[in-house]
Amino acid sequence: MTNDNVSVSIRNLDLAFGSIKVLKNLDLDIHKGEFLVLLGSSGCGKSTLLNCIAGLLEVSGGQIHINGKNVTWAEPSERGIGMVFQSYALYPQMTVKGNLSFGLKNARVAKDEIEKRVARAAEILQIEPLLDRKPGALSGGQRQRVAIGRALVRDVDVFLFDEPLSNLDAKLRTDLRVELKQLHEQLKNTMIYVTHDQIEAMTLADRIAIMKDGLIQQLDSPHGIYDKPVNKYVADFIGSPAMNFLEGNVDGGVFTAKDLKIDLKGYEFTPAGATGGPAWFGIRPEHVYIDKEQPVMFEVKAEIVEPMGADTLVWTHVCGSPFRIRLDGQAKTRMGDTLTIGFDPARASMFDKATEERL
Amino acid sequence: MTNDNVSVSIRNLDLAFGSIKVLKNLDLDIHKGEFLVLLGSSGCGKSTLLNCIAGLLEVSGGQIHINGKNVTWAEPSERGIGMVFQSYALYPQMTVKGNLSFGLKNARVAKDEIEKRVARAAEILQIEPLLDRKPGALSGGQRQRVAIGRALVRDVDVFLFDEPLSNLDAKLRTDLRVELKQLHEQLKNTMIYVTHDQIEAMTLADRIAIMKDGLIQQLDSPHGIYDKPVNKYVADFIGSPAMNFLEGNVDGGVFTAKDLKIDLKGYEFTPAGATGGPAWFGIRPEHVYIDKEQPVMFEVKAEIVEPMGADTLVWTHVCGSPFRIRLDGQAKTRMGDTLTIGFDPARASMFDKATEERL
Amino acid sequence: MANPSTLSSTAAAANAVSGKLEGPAGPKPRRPFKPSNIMIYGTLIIFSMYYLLPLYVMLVTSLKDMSEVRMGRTFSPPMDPTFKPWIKAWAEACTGINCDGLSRGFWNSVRILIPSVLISIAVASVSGYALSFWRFKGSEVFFNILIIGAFIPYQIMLYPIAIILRELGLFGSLGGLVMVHTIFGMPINTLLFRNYFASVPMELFKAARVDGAGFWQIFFQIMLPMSLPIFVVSMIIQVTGIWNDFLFGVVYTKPAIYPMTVQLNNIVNSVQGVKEYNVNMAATLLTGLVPLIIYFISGKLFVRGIAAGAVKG
Amino acid sequence: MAVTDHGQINSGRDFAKPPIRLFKNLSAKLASLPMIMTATVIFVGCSIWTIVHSFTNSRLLPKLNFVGLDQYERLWGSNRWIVSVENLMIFGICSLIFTLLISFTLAALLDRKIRFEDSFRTIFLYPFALSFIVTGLVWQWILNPEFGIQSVVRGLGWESFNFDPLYNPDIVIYGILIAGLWQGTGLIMCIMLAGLRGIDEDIWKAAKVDGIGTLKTYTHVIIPMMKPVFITALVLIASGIIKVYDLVVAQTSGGPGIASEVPAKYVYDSLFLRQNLGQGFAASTMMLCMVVVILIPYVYLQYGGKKDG
Amino acid sequence: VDLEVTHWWTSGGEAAAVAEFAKAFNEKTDHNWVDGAIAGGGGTARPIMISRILGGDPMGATQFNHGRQAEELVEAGLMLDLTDVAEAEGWRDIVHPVSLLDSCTIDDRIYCVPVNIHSWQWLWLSHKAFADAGVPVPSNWDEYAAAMPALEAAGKVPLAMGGQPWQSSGAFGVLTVALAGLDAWSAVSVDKDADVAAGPEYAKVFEAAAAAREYSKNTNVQDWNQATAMVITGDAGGQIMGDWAQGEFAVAEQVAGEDYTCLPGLGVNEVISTGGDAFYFPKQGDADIEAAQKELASLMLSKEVQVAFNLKKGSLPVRGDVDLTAANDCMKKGLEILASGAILPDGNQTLSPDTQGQIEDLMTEFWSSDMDPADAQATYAAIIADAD
Ligand SMILES: Nc1ncnc2c1ncn2[C@@H]1O[C@H](COP(=O)(O)OP(=O)(O)OP(=O)(O)O)[C@@H](O)[C@H]1O
Ligand SMILES: Nc1ncnc2c1ncn2[C@@H]1O[C@H](COP(=O)(O)OP(=O)(O)OP(=O)(O)O)[C@@H](O)[C@H]1O
Ligand SMILES: [Mg+2]
Ligand SMILES: [Mg+2]
Repeated sequence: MTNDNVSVSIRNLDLAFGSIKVLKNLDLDIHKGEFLVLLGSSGCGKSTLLNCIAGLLEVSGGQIHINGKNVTWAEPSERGIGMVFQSYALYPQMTVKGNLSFGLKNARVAKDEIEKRVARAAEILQIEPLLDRKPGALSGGQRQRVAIGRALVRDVDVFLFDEPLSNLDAKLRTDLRVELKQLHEQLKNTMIYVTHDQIEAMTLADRIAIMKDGLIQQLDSPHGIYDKPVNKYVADFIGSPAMNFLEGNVDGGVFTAKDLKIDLKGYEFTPAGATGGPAWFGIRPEHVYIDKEQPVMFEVKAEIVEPMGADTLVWTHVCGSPFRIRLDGQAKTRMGDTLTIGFDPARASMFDKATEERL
Repeated sequence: MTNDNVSVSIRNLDLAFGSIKVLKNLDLDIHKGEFLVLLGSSGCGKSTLLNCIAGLLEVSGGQIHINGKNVTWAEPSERGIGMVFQSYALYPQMTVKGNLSFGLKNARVAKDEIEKRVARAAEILQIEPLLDRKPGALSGGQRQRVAIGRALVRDVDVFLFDEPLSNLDAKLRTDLRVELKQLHEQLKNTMIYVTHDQIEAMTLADRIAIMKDGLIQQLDSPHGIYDKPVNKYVADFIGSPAMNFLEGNVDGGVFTAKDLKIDLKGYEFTPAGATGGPAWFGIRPEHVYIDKEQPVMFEVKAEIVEPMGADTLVWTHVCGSPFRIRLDGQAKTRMGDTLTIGFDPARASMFDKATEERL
Repeated sequence: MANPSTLSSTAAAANAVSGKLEGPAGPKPRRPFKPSNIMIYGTLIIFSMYYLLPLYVMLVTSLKDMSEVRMGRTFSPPMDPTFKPWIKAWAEACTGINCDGLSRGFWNSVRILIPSVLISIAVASVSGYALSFWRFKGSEVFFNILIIGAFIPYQIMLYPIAIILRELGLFGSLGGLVMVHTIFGMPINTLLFRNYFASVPMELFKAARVDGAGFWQIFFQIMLPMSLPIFVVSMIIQVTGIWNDFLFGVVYTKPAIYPMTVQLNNIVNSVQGVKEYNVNMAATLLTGLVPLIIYFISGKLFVRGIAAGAVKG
Repeated sequence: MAVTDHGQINSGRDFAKPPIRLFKNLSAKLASLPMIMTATVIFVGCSIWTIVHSFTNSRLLPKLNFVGLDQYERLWGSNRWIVSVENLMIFGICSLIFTLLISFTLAALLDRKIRFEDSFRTIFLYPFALSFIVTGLVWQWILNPEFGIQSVVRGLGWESFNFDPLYNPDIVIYGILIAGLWQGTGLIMCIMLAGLRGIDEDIWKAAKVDGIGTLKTYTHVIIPMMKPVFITALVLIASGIIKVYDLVVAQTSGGPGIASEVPAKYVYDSLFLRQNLGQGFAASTMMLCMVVVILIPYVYLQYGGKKDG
Repeated sequence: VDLEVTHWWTSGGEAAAVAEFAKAFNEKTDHNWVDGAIAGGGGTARPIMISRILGGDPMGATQFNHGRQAEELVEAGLMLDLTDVAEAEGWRDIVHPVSLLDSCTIDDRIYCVPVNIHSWQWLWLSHKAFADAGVPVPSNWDEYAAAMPALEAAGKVPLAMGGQPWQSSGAFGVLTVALAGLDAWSAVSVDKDADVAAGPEYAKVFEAAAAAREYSKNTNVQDWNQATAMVITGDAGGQIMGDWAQGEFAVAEQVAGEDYTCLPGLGVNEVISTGGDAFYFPKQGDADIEAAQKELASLMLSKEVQVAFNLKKGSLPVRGDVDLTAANDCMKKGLEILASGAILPDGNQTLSPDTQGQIEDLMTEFWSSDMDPADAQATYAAIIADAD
């Protein structure tokens, strides 16, 4: 087997705090130069996994390899990783320069080499004018950059990010997201990025690993996860506003929910998926249209209309379940209007009622 | 002037902390039953204004009227307001029921009346099963609801919300937003809502007041603010991703920026707006298309492509300024592609270079 | 009703929305002698008197001569202020056959104080740091024992510690005394430091680990520079405790290094004829001077440090 | 690519084996050594030593002549010990209540955005800088009926005024309390103040909007919220109470008679004056029991396994 | 050699007396006296001394009340054996009464140097107070007890009584010897006969003490010498206190017989108890120091030093062969009684510190409360029954 292309590889990783098992027999391979995002709701073990990779937590079982070396018991600084934290964790009493060079000094890198690397990182991150300030005198975005710089100077192969943007306001977040993406283009390092913000995950990732309760639910490209979620959890988790679900039965390519019948023509069942029995039918709000001819069409009443600038969100109920429809920002729908909505079952997702696996 | 329709009216309000003037001669009238959102970046004085209305801060000058009564010197509890805080400020050692009834007990409301009101609030907010729990045993969303309930039981005309959702995660935020909207539909109280999240503002507000440095920049409906921002600050502030700006000159209905000429046919100049001189040209990313015939069209190179599920964001540069284009989620654009983009100047916004006022 | 002239903006009147300002406007008129203010300041002043009275008594008594003291007017200011009692307390008061007052003990106290404070704080801060960031099996157990230890009356420990010091060969030396102060200062100070470091974000520690810093590097380069307030609290507590200590100073050392409090005890307890209250008071004030000065200098930091170290937990 | 391959990768060099546990974080363990030694050798070791010797008839020097529970029988048969324990209880309960009451009141007043806060705080705190010997001496002087408050008030014309707590066996313990409170409340006040400062501003606002009066907000909302602060304060006060010795010695030496004796003094006197180590150790073992009884709930509350690593 | 000497003699007369030792030691030998005075009495000083000895860093010499206090230290082998000096100088012949030396002797070896004789059995009366009250100065306890109401009526404190426990129990001891008689006293104190302690002789003593405590209520001082000061100034009629009070009268330049009167044995039983102070020399394991220690030991017993020291201290010398013409009336009275052999052993010699402590507890409680005399007597008897 060839490991040349694998940067970080995790085998049978177990981690427990006392009797609470947080990570359970987890396997994950991350390619060289890949931008992998760990996405999941709060408390699912994302940070824990990242800390294991960084060596900040002692694993209970399994192995971690970085660049082909087994580093399961190595010190964090020996693993060839850099890490950026949610709160940045800048050393408050050191200048930016001090922050950047601290790790290098610890590693006894030569003075001029340190100078060089700090200068380069500062240039890449455009923080040259800030080098002599202390973190207290920086804005959130600038702190963020310094934190990245601290990883950058260490010239490592793997960057770990633990929700680095979640403390920033929406605008700054958007900007820094783009910068991060550009940085990745430029550096081509392996990056492992933890977030619970799906927009971040979708925009940044080459691949996304969706975690729940210490298990990886799906590991796929953003498009793959968005279009073909492997189970109801993932489908529900990804997408904002969330996917609409209808409860019913599938039988012979037809989904029945109360008085609604949907012909599933065009829907690709998974090879393993059963084609009969109780099921969930899911369709994303943005795949529901009011102005186009569609394979499935019916009428609903607009209960709430939320204009969001670029889009308008309409809330209604279908077969007793809440149902969201995302319309263009210019749509002049008003509360109480009756709408004829339609969608294409080919873009829907079907899940088994019991296992919640994709059908 | 008839005040019958005015619920809260603020006259010449001044507020200073020592020598720092936070609110400057501010006027604002809020209609009965209106949902008014105060939107602005951090530190612009939103909470300060809200606290003035609530009577939690003593004004330095001006008046505040609630329901036609001058309450400038009234105690908070006498003003007929209810308030919901960002941190909820629930009394941690009292049960939910205790939290709801504490204020009433204190006002010596009769026992059975208290019971009735609490029951009603609990029903409206669907927190009946939680009444005997303490706040520590509630989730963020539930706490939020209890905090609203505390305002609700007081049977007041005006509700004040200070960023009530900003401590919650994205999903919960969306849900509670909808609930709040529904609550407003149901109660028809006047609501004043502070946020710095524009999505919240857009979806919830009847009118939005955009604040900057203690001054109201624009007070208008969400559509009005989104489509016709009165100045560049508002235009930039509202919309995510933000509006694209091009720097240039306007002259005789034509905008010129470097080698790009845009015929402003269809653009409605404001009556006061000059029609010549240096100016900004602003167009929203979602008003730029690649697949439709448009009045203005030219070619750009896709520099970064961010798939966000429902949409795809493409970053490029036009005339040296960064330029964002929002495409459909299905768009298969890749980095480096050359795109022909187009937009309608009628949907653009023009601002004077010097005053940044709308032209 | 007349509009208060405080309304500063005249441009406002021109504003279309505003109309005329009637009724209350601007800040509420202030009544400087609100009942609640009188209550607050009144209570504070009464308590201040309770707290200041002893200081006042000490001060005026120490400035009277013995004949005036004997007149018994404790609270009246000295008719004829004299510094004699201070001089006597500092340089002349006798203990046994030595008549050089407190001065002899002062430098001893300083010599005891400095190493004891430094070492006990150093040990406690390192322990608190280790407890917060480098836990190992049992570290909390030891810590809990330590906290319980804070309650044990010192007197119980006198004999066993004397034996331990003898075995270590430290009895009677400055080193032994420093060790005793370190031991007895450890519970409360370790608690303070532990709680303080617990409020330092774990991420900072993790970042330093990733940066390759070890135990001591993180301590000296990251944690130390950011713990000034808690060092101040710890220092104040230790300075107070060690400076005022009498028992250890006298039991575990010898006359050559007896601290000032021993002299104070001797002056106060050697009754020669009548008690020389004025000299006693002067001696008392002189002895308390060092901790008092430190208090007055660092009052604000103290509250901040307490907030950081004692309240959380 | 080996995405699903579970084969072992064995190219790792050094880090494949877990290191020996004992040597992990060796510096941390070494640095904790003083603490470990203090905890085990001094506190545990000496306590066990004390307890063991409390079952002997050691006199001046510790000897291992076991006499069973004799020392305890004599201890509880001794009037002085009973009085000491009673005094400790009175002093302890009063001191606890008054310290909390006064220090919280002062902290609350200082927290009401007043002027001269710094000066007031310093005034309340400075007695903490003084030793018990000093405290005892000054208060002995102030409470002395012939020179102190009593004579002053009588001098003002109120001839029947009686205030001689240190010379009246019935109330002497309160005389000591006055001095103890004077010295100790400042620190607790600081802790309370810090706790009050840590309370979310919004809680106050919420209470104001609810129309709850200041006093009621304190009693019903703020105080219940300050539980951890009160626990810290409680422990500090309790440890001070149990150890109260210097103050009694400095003020009354246990007198008049045995009216102001306290257990710590009983221990000290037994050990050093009476030269009856066994008796002293028995008394200190009883004190240790009291400590443990007080502390168990605290340790449980405060350190019952918290904080993530 | 620097020889550190610890003691708790810090009051005026005491300090002057110690200075005599120091002067003699510094002048007559090549050694140097390093003073280690610790104020606050034996209770403060003793633990310091003991723990230093235990801690392996002993002083060169240290004061103890001779008697049983240092017994165990000697048994533990921590004290220097002085037998060779004692034999060379014939201490057994010069020390008078010889019982003092017996207290220093354990297993026929001598471990301490007695330096003075202190006797508790004195009543000090203020002439001024009696003059003010218009009654003659009494000549024995009964007359004094009868005069107490008059003193009180004159605004005096009839009997001054300091608040420290040892004062209460000491005064009680004096009353016992005087009122219960010598036989009853020695049955209880020496033979530890609890029946006698519970018997009628002792009941009389408790009654008398109960009466006396009523007249001492308003003393309001702690220290013995403050109580003495009240006698000196005439604020109090009298005080039961040991001969060390003599020093205070001397410092105040009062003249016996003119300003004050002293009544040994309360004027009832003219006896003297022979307690006192002794010096012990902890083992140092250094020949030079041991030599110095022995020099100091012999110096302390030398004639001139005994005279100089005891004149200042107000106590009686431990040798009968010294010339004390400089002594005042009271001291001479004491010497006479001593010479006549009417002596008792001191409580320190007969009772262990533990038992004494228990008695102190009882007495201090008794003197300061309204404790019933019968109850107090019962408790007293129980303590005696338990004594070892
Ligand atoms: N030191 C610890 N002791 C016990 N349990 C812990 C500890 N640290 C984390 N956990 C538990 O492990 C689980 C995973 O925690 P983790 O921090 O990895 O979550 P996360 O996915 O990063 O969440 P978030 O998005 O909130 O950061 C949580 O349930 C948490 O309660
Ligand atoms: N007590 C105070 N003393 C002095 N300045 C204050 C005080 N409270 C607020 N300010 C200042 O007033 C300005 C407005 O504060 P305010 O809290 O109203 O902002 P905001 O719009 O609510 O911001 P955010 O979105 O962060 O809550 C800020 O610049 C702030 O620094
Ligand atoms: Mg996390
Ligand atoms: Mg705010």
